[in-house]
Amino acid sequence: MAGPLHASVRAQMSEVFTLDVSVDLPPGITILFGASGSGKSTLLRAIAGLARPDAGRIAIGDRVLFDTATGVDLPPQARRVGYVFQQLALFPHFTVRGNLEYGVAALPPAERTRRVEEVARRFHIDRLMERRPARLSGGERQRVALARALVTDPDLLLLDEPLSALDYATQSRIIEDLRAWNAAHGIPVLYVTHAHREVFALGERCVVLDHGRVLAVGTPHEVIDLPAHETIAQIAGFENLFTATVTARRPSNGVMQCRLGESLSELEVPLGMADVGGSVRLAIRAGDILLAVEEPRGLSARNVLRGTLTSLTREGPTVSARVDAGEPFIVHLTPGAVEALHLMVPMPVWLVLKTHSCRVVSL
Amino acid sequence: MAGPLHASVRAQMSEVFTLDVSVDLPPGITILFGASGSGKSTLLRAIAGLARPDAGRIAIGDRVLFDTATGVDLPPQARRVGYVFQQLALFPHFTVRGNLEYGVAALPPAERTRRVEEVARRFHIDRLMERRPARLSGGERQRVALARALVTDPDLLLLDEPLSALDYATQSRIIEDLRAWNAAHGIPVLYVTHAHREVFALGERCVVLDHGRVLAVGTPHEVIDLPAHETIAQIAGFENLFTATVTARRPSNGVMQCRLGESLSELEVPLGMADVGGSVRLAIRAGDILLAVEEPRGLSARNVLRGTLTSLTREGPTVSARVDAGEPFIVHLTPGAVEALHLMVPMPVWLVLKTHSCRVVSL
Amino acid sequence: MSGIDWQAVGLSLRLAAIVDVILLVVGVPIAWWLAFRRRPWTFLVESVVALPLVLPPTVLGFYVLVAMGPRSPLGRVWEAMAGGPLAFTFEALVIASVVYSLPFVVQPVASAFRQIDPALGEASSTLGASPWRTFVRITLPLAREGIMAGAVLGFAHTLGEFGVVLMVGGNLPGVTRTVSIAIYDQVQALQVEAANRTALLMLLFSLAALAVVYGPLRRASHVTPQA
Amino acid sequence: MSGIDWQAVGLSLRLAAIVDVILLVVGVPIAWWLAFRRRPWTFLVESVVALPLVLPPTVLGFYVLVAMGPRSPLGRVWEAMAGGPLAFTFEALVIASVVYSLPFVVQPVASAFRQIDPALGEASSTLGASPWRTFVRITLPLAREGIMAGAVLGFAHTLGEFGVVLMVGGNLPGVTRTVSIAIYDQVQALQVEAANRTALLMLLFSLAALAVVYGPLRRASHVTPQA
Amino acid sequence: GAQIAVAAASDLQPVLPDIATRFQRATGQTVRISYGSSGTFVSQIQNGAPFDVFLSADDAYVRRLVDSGHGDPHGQVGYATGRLALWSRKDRGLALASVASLGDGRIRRIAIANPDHAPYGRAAVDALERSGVYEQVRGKIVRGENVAQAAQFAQSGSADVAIVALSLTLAPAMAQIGTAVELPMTAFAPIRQTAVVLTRSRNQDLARRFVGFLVDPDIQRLLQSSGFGPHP
Ligand SMILES: Nc1ncnc2c1ncn2[C@@H]1O[C@H](COP(=O)(O)OP(=O)(O)OP(=O)(O)O)[C@@H](O)[C@H]1O
Ligand SMILES: Nc1ncnc2c1ncn2[C@@H]1O[C@H](COP(=O)(O)OP(=O)(O)OP(=O)(O)O)[C@@H](O)[C@H]1O
Ligand SMILES: [Mg+2]
Ligand SMILES: [Mg+2]
Repeated sequence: MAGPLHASVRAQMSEVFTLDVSVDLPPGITILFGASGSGKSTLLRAIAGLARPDAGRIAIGDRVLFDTATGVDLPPQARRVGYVFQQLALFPHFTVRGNLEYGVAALPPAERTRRVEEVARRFHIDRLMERRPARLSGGERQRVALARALVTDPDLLLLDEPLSALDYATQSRIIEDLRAWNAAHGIPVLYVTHAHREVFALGERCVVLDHGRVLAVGTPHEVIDLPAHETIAQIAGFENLFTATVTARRPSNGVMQCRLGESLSELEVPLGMADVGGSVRLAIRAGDILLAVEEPRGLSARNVLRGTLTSLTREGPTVSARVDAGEPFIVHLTPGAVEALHLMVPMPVWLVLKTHSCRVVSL
Repeated sequence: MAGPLHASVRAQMSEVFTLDVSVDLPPGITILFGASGSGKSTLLRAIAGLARPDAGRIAIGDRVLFDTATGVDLPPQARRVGYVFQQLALFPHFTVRGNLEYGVAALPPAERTRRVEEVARRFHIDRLMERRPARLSGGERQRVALARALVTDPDLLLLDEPLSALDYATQSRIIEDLRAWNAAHGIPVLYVTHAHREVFALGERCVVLDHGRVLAVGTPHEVIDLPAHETIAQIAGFENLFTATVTARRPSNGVMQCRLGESLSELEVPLGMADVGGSVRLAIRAGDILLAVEEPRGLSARNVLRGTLTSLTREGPTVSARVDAGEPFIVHLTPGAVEALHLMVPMPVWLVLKTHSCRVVSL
Repeated sequence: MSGIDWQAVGLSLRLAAIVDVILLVVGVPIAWWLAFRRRPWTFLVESVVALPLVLPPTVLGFYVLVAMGPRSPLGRVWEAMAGGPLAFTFEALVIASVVYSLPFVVQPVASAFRQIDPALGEASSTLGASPWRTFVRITLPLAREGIMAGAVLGFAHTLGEFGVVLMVGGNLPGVTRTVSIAIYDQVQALQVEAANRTALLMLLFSLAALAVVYGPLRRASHVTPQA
Repeated sequence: MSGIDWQAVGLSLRLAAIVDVILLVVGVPIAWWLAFRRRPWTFLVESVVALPLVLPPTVLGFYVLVAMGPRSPLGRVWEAMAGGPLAFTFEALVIASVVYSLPFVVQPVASAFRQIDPALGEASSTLGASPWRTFVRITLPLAREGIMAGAVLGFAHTLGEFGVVLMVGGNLPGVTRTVSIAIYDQVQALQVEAANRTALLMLLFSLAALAVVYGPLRRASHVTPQA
Repeated sequence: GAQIAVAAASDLQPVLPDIATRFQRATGQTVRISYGSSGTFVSQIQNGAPFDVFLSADDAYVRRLVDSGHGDPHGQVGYATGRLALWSRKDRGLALASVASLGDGRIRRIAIANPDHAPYGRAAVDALERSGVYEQVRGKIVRGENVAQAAQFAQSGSADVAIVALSLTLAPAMAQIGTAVELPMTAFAPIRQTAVVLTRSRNQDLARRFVGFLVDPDIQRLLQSSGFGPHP
């Protein structure tokens, strides 16, 4: 049953925002990623049948849900789509149990009770079954909304930031559960999140939206680690973004040489489309840069930049170092490294970057 | 003006949940941390005057907001407390502008407009000023709620997961803004979050709740890196938790020796309260463990365990390795390290742990 | 208590109960349509529903009487089917009272429907519920306050109604003579004492009925503030 | 149009407008109290407000008349202050109509108040708003649908009211003779044509009034579903 | 100039405006008329209604007012007597001769005014009793609030026959579509339509003149041509 999701929709939401998206999702979890206001929830609403696109086609396998060409437009209740709303939309007049049972009312009572109790146990809301939503905490509500959607056994699952209000440990448990659920059910899941952790822990595939359009599709690594567009770099948290000028191309080695901004620093980076003399944007993760207190020798790494350490800030398990190497760099270190290297501000340091840690972003 | 917050409250919410908390917060951002349902929102409601505690005292500086001893109970509107609700509670019948202006209606019109436009620009909602909340995205709503509370210039700020629906880049910008705002205003801010990132980026102080009680108070590092109680270790994401038996104590060196579980592996850890033969729990972050493919020699680190690499999973920018060293260990590596060390499953590896990377958790 | 027309009391309570049920059955769907299926001309329907309010009851009664009379299509159809004229029967009272009290149910219920968060209906439909099930399980219970208000207004108004009932019913003891007509007659005949007694009885009945609806037994509202 | 008592039409519209304003001014606070300040005995207040509904209008009118008459305390105080009797004045009509139509405003408004998410009032108070400001700027606008329903019911009901008005007002041309009494008189005099014309006029007036309230110009509700 | 307020029984609606006009022409004073049921007026007058004259449908109500001190015992005038008629729609095809013919099986509904408080209703019951058919037709009777409503019951076709004031049946709306048969004045206790000057009137003189005007021969002729009997 079920099958992959195809959705191509165009919907004008306001004068300034139009959703214009086409995606094909095989069974499995697909992360929907994008800045606030990029159209993620709107896409989910269109797929669920809650917003009518101006044009397009939506199908699960060969079951057509919506098609302007043939005039098909199934109502939401006929689409067999599970949806966890960003604002949850729990039924305030039902208990938790009532909310969970709502979508499985057609099952025989014994089976219904079994399924409901199972999902409640799994999401640790079994103690709360007789409470009304108004008397739950934020995270408890979110778990109830998730359980309510999962218990119905849909053909497609739409999850709009379903773990945002949960603590680390609870998230971890639920992520495990969702992974297992996904393996067992094999339906397409479209999962909106801003958290990198969820992207990598859950996503087999990733769709990035920007201003209502698909910016990129691929595995989380392809899409987020290898940004094809600066927006993704920003969304995905590449701390270092520079403009550089191509000074030489060596297609045989698959690399090119660039000069960083107005500085004299040169970097070897993966070959891009730009010609010599052209401009490119480079994105580098702060965690991909090594820092040395003595000039490194005999290293395989091709890029070594000299600079000055200007600040050290501890941010949780990592220390963020700012280094002025012509351009300002951010480098992430472990507290242990800071200690071992006896880092002090200011002091001269060397930055070590592997060629493939430098991502060439199209402008 | 303003001054530190003192709050000691006792409130029975249901037969199974009682909040019983006493905290003193100096000006600056204090992170309120705790599992889902631990009482964070309830504490905020009590401080804001929206839930009446059964007993207690709440004061900002020498301004008493609530005191069962003297019968003081200021209504919420007299408390000068800014509150961003977990469920936002935007006014649906006002535009964004109307929502922002609501709390500053008493100001002269020109000043009011200036303040509102400034905060709107800062939170990137200036394009949305004439929209109703029903027509905003989830993240846009959250920014409006935050702006609405900040614009009023309160004596105390209560933020209940104010950034949970925002993408990384927007979060970063707002965190910067909040830091600047905090520096300029110098009032106590109580900030609920589940995200480690926000804890470390914002918090000068951290209060951990568990089942309605204060579990720990201190800097984020004290509280989260040096867990005094296993619950914090779990909340804070210590991936490795073991039971160990104390085999020797060397108080002069400030360390003791432990045997891990049923294995033969011994570890040197910071001195704890347990006696020889007693049990302790050890918490170790996956990111604090080094992995070597040859037996390390001449290292300052005291703990080297031999084991077998059993799995490698990429989770975003880090690779999670599982190593069986008598007990199952989780180790976080960079992808670069995986490549450089030519890691393969299975292969023999050595784990390197600094003494002070092992945290002794009280049972 | 002497002077009380117990037959009329029973008749009134029966009439009000039956009418109230019909009012809900008829009025709630109209309210739903008004709230959720707005067209530019919907206000016309809204206005037509409200019209009975604007006419003096006796005059409305006169029009209803003519509409039920043997020369009207309705009257003829009824006579052919029921074997007797419609006017001056209990059924005629029921019909006239429903027409007269309809706006008191439609208005509060429609406004309660409009106040419901549409996301809840959407959630219901994504959980596979038909529009009917959504209506019965989500929309109706969430509009409970408005429906209760409408039911109370409809019931009380039918109990107190008199102009329409008199005109259409003809004051037949045991058939169409309701308490309100009985009290009216007593006041007209200047039997104030008897009228007082009957009125007091009605008040007590109504207090009892309202106590059940609004009483201390009332369940807590689901939107009760926390703590 | 001949046969139409324009004086009565004007009087009715004036009466209905004044009464509706007073109904809102009096009824909305009562509704607020009923919705947000529940005590175990609140249902008693609720019931007392609803009681005028249960009595036949003429009988209610009779009681109001006695309460206003020269032998009652109210009547005496009024006479001492105003220099003339209260009954049979326009003011008497206003008072009687307010009493009679109050439940039609209180019930829908109270139920609308109860449907409001309490978090919004809480948010308002943490933003420094006094209970009064919260009421005016948050509670009232969010109960708009219920208040509109109450205002429409109150206005229309006062226009159509007749039993109370006749009893308390005495059908004095230009003072207390409203359209509904005029229509009633025409029907009594068997001048059905004239009654029809006057009734039609009332319907048109009411349609116009309702068109303004419910019409196509109506602002979109703030809870309109997305897209 | 001065004016008087007259509270009048509803059955006077067809003629009273004419009488008022003539009174104005004769005296130059305006008359404002309120119609209603006599029972209502008694309650209102006892509670201070600002009327100068009360034209009652029968003398019992006037007596009540006089007894309670609201009516001037010296200002009473019987201005007419009520006449009763059987009325039915022509299209019913009933040939009605007298009250006795109401036993006819084709007659299912007989409309009368409420005998509890309407004088014409009391008279109708009296007529039925005297002719001995009351028990037979009792179950067919529907009662209107007043005679006009009883007439409407028959006019609309919902009742087959109405026993109402003759004056009503002369109104065009009824005369055109139905036939009226007057009952002999001896068939029921007389309905003494009585006027009274009210003691709280500030215009006693004018009120007295108005009451006197009602027995003016011209007015009496007018009343009789409108279906009322001569005052006793
Ligand atoms: N009902 C509406 N009418 C008009 N514009 C809307 C409506 N709902 C959302 N928008 C706009 O459409 C755009 C996309 O909104 P959407 O809710 O899909 O964003 P999103 O990607 O889910 O963002 P977030 O992560 O903040 O929830 C935003 O610019 C928003 O302001
Ligand atoms: N109105 C209420 N009545 C009874 N119990 C409540 C009520 N609101 C919350 N609770 C319970 O009180 C406990 C604390 O709730 P609270 O909302 O303070 O949690 P929290 O720490 O904010 O959690 P989260 O992170 O999930 O928002 C929970 O167990 C919750 O179920
Ligand atoms: Mg969204
Ligand atoms: Mg919370």
